[in-house]
Amino acid sequence: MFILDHLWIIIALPLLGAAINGLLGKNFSKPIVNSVGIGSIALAFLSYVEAVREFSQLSADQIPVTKSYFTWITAGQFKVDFSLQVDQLTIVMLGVVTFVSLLVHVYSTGYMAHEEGYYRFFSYLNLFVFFMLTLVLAANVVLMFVGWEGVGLCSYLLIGFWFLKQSAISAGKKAFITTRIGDFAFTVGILLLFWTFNSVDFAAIFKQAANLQPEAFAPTGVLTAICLLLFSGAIGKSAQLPLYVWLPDAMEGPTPVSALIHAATMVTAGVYMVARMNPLFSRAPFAMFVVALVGALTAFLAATIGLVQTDIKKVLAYSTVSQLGYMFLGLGVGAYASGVFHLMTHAFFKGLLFLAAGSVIHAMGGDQEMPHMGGLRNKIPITFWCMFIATFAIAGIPGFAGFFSKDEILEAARSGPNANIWLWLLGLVGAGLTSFYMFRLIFLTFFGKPRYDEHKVHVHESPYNMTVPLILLAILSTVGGWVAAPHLVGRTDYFEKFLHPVFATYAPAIAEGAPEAMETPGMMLLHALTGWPVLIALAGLLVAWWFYIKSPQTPKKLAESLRAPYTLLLHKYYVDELYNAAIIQPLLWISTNVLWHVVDETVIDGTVNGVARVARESGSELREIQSGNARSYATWVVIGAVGVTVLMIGLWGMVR
Amino acid sequence: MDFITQHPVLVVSLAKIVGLMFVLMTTLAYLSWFERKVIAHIQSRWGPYYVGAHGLLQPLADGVKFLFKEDLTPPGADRFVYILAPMLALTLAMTTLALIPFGPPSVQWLGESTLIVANSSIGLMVVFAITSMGVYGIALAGWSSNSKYPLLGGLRSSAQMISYEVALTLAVVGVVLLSGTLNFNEMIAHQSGAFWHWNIFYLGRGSFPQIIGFLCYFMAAVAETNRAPFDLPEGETELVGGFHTEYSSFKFAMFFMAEYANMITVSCLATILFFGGWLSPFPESWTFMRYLPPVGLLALAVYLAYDTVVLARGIARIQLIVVTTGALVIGLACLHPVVLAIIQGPFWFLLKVGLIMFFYVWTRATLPRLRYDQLMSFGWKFLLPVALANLMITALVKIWPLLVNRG
Amino acid sequence: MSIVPISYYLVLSAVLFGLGIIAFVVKRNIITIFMAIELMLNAVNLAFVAFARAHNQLDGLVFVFFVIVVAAAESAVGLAIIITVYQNRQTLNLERINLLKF
Amino acid sequence: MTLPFIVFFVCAALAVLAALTLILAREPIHSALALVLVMVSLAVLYLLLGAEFIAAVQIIVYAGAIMVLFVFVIMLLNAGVEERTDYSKLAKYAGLPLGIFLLLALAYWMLESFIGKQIANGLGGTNASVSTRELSAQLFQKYLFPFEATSILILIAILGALVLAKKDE
Repeated sequence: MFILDHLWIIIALPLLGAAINGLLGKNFSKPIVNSVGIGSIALAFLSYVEAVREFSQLSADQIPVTKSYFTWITAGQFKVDFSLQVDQLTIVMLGVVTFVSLLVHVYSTGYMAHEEGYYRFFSYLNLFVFFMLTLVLAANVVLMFVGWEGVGLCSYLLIGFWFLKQSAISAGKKAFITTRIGDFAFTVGILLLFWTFNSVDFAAIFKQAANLQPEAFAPTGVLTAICLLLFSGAIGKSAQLPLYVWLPDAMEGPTPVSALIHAATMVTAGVYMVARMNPLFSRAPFAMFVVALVGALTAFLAATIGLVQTDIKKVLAYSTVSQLGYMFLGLGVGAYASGVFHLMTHAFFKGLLFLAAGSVIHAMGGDQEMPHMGGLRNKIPITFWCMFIATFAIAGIPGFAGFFSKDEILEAARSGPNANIWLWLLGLVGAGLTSFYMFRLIFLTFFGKPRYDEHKVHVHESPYNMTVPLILLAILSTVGGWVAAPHLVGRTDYFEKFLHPVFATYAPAIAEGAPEAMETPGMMLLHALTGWPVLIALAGLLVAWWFYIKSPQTPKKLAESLRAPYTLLLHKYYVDELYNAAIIQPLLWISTNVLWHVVDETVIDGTVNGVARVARESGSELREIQSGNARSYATWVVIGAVGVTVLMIGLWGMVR
Repeated sequence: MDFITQHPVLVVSLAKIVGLMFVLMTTLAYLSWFERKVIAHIQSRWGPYYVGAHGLLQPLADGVKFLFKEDLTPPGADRFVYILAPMLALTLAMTTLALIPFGPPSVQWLGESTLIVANSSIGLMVVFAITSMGVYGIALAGWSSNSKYPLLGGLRSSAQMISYEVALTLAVVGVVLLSGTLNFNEMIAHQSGAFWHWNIFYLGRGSFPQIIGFLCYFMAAVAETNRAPFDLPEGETELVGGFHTEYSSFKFAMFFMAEYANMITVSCLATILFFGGWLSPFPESWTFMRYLPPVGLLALAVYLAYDTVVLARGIARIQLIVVTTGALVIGLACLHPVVLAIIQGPFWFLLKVGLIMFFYVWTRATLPRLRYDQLMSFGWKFLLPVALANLMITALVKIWPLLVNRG
Repeated sequence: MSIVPISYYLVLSAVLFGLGIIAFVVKRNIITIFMAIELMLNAVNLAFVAFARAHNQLDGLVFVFFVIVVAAAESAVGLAIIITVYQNRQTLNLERINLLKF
Repeated sequence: MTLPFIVFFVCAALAVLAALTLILAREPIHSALALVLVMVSLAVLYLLLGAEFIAAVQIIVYAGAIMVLFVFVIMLLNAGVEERTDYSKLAKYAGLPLGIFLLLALAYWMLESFIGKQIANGLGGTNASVSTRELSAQLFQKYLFPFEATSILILIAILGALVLAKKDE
């Protein structure tokens, strides 16, 4: 039980790496930086493996393992320990984080090889991993919030990694500020949590929540409020409507960053949080519905925007947003396990997609525009095949990871405990769109004739330290979903079984409606394989093939004929412009004309200067007393003594 | 009248004070004779010889001379202080003697012990208090005469007295530790026994011979009384006579008497602290020693008689006859048991004091004067540390039994 | 033999203290002002001894002891300072030593 | 009218007169002498109060050391007659009246104070004088730490005086 007793090791390793690289790395040669950066993460991964081994030996009642190391804050009854916990959910998240980040680190050694501030990049990455692990391992909300903010910080730093590029800087700021809006709500949620439950420890909160019947909260609706606030934090962090706008811009950062932070781990923090808080959400049906709705809408709209993007990374970004939407949809309809499952698979194939895209960009010498590509399939076969597999996975073609998870989610949306047919429809259409724009991406990039200048751009396959991670991830994207295979034949899949304690322990008792008309496994398998999701995915594939292989001029004609919606999509529904007009400008105006010129200059400065002036003038009057003549001082002393004596004798009557 | 009867102590004290004053005055007068004689003989001279036999009337002549000298005050002198200074000096010097026990407290009259004026429970402290005031006489004298040399002399002497007072006190503290009291009579009682019980010699359990203490005390005392070799304040060669340069006639005499009185005081103190005060040096068992005083006096009378018959001529012979008969009468009177009992203490006490006075004169006659910086460095860098060390050792020895018993 | 009431001593100490204050304010010579301070200390000492006597406790006397010792130290330093001041300014008049002003 | 009263009143009168002389005298030396007189008479009062040791210490340290130091400094600096400057208007007009008021107020207070009355009714009745032995016991047992602290203070004071007074080469 070494690792489980000393969970802090897992956190400490990346922090150590970050410290070493960040403080001393300037003079290190690349190999040293690599060994430090990758080494720390590799060790963290190993200790994770060890943790899994130890975890597997635990009996059910020993879970979750909670270790409190020291008291961090104490104020009245508000007491926060630095305590970490491990349960099944944590195990899953830990695996995703440590593994993907390890691969990304390896990948970065190739991708960032020629960049300035190499050591800086790696120390940032390690720092990010540290905060992400803190977020995942935290046993109370406050510590979780620390990780939450920390990953935000690291994402800001990494988006603005090329801080000489104006766009990068502003993108970083945008990400930070947009997220902050959600974080504010999240903070309020935490305070409300403490105010309600008098504790910030998950265990305590859940126990109380489980004991209190939902009716107890119903009149005040405080539980719903808490959930909505927390979910607002999730909206900011995992880029849901209406706060998704920062994610596409975040693509200004280096591609590995996009892969790790903005696809695999950080953006899924919201999902993790909601899953972690499931005992509360399960008791707030309205909040659940909101989650599901937001998820479904995001999934759909982001997909639509993705249709027309030409920047390869932008497409992936929007697809990420929509996939996150799916996850929330899953959570919202009560299929927590499915949501988390999709989180995992998505981490694999979306990470793979980004890395592959990075490899493509690498090959193209930094060009990200799909219209300039084409026909790369033979030039960079490994990248091509990996990306192809990933596309199959995300599109939900049977047999690949994405298929299982997405299918489960849609299944739950259709026939789950709190299913909603409209949400299911949205999700379904979104799935079709997904497969369409993904294959569009593939066809535009790898098929057809090269549209770039052969002489200028020398396309070349990436080095091994970039391709090996791709291959590993490709394998996972293929087989990663099979743990859920039994679901197809109506059994509970292994993944769900594994996660079951987390979501069942405090789950509210719901009268299980008798499952209608059990079918034979064979029939179910058939249904699953010929179900709506599969069909619509294939449809999307076909349409994409028709548009971009068979008759490439069709899209233009379509765009001509449907100009209005096309431009609408092209400009992402003018959301940025809307926000700019509706929020940013008024805010600027207020802060300039009211806060700055009125409040700051007149009120605050006025007060301060006034105080100073009063002090100065009174001082220039009073200094006359400082005559430098000690006899006067003596007289003052005597005056004081007389005063005291008069007080004591006359007023306080101490004589008698 | 009833007030007097209420406080008999007043009457007795008054009587004692008057007696002491009379004795003291004559003693002071004859101390000068004594000193001059001793020094003269050390320097193989005759000294005062012609005014009366052996110059015995010399002090009288000096006194007359002092009285009839012109008493002048330097211009611009602060008159009040100028007059105050010598009075202060003499008064303080003589006051200390009120604390000195000349004999055992057993000798009493009207229920008050006779041979001591004021038997204070903290006699030693009082003596030091008064002597410490003695500085003013000299300092003020030097300041008030509004003249360069006296001022320097005054400054020097006050500095010197302050510095040496420290060593003096520290040297004495050892004895205080041993006897565990500040009262003179108790101190003396603590040394009772033969002479090896005196503090200077006694080496017993929890006791440390104060020989070092005595030496420190003696040197400090010499300096304290501004005597040679520490007589910087009146160093004629550089200061034209020091703080009393501007003084003439009887004020000058007062300063001299004050000096002698101080000498007597410190000698008495030394006797009490180190030499067992009025105790006889012999064990109690030697009762025949009680007859030593009369025998000594009679021997003196015999010598004087021989002197009268053989040597003296004219006035001196008459004078000698008076003295001889006086000695004879006193000696015979001492044979009376009552007087014999009374005389024991004072006899030994005065004998010891006289011896120490002789030491005083001896040092003056033999040792050269120090330089001022030598004086200071000697006082601060040698005398003080030695006295401190002596104190430490004494304290350690005293508490040694306790430490040992504690284990 | 009757006892002098303690209040007499207290009154005397009060009077002496007041005189000390007056001297402190009225005199110009630094040394004299210093003496005024000593006078006040003495007055306080008298009160201490009187109280100690009143309550038959020795603490008052011990305090007087400490006061005297501290006064010794204080006067040593103070006079040294006065000497330095005199060497620098050639005056003992407190009113002529007024460099430290606005 | 018994002896203690006589002694008390004589000494009190002496002390007050001497204090007045301290104020009125223009020669610093005279002030110093007056202060010495005050101290001596106070010492006698201590004796009257039965504090023999304190009386002795008062004379030895105060009259014998501190005041000698004062006189010494006065002689050294040859401080002349005090010049009656009045730069400080405040002290000139307010100083004396306030001082007198304070004096009277304090005296009245002491006279009327509860404690004063209580003791006047013969609370501190005993006439025995405090034995030096008890005092030293108090000093070296109950007040040992303050005693040591004071000794260190004195050491520091000596050093300070040396540093201040020595001619800086």
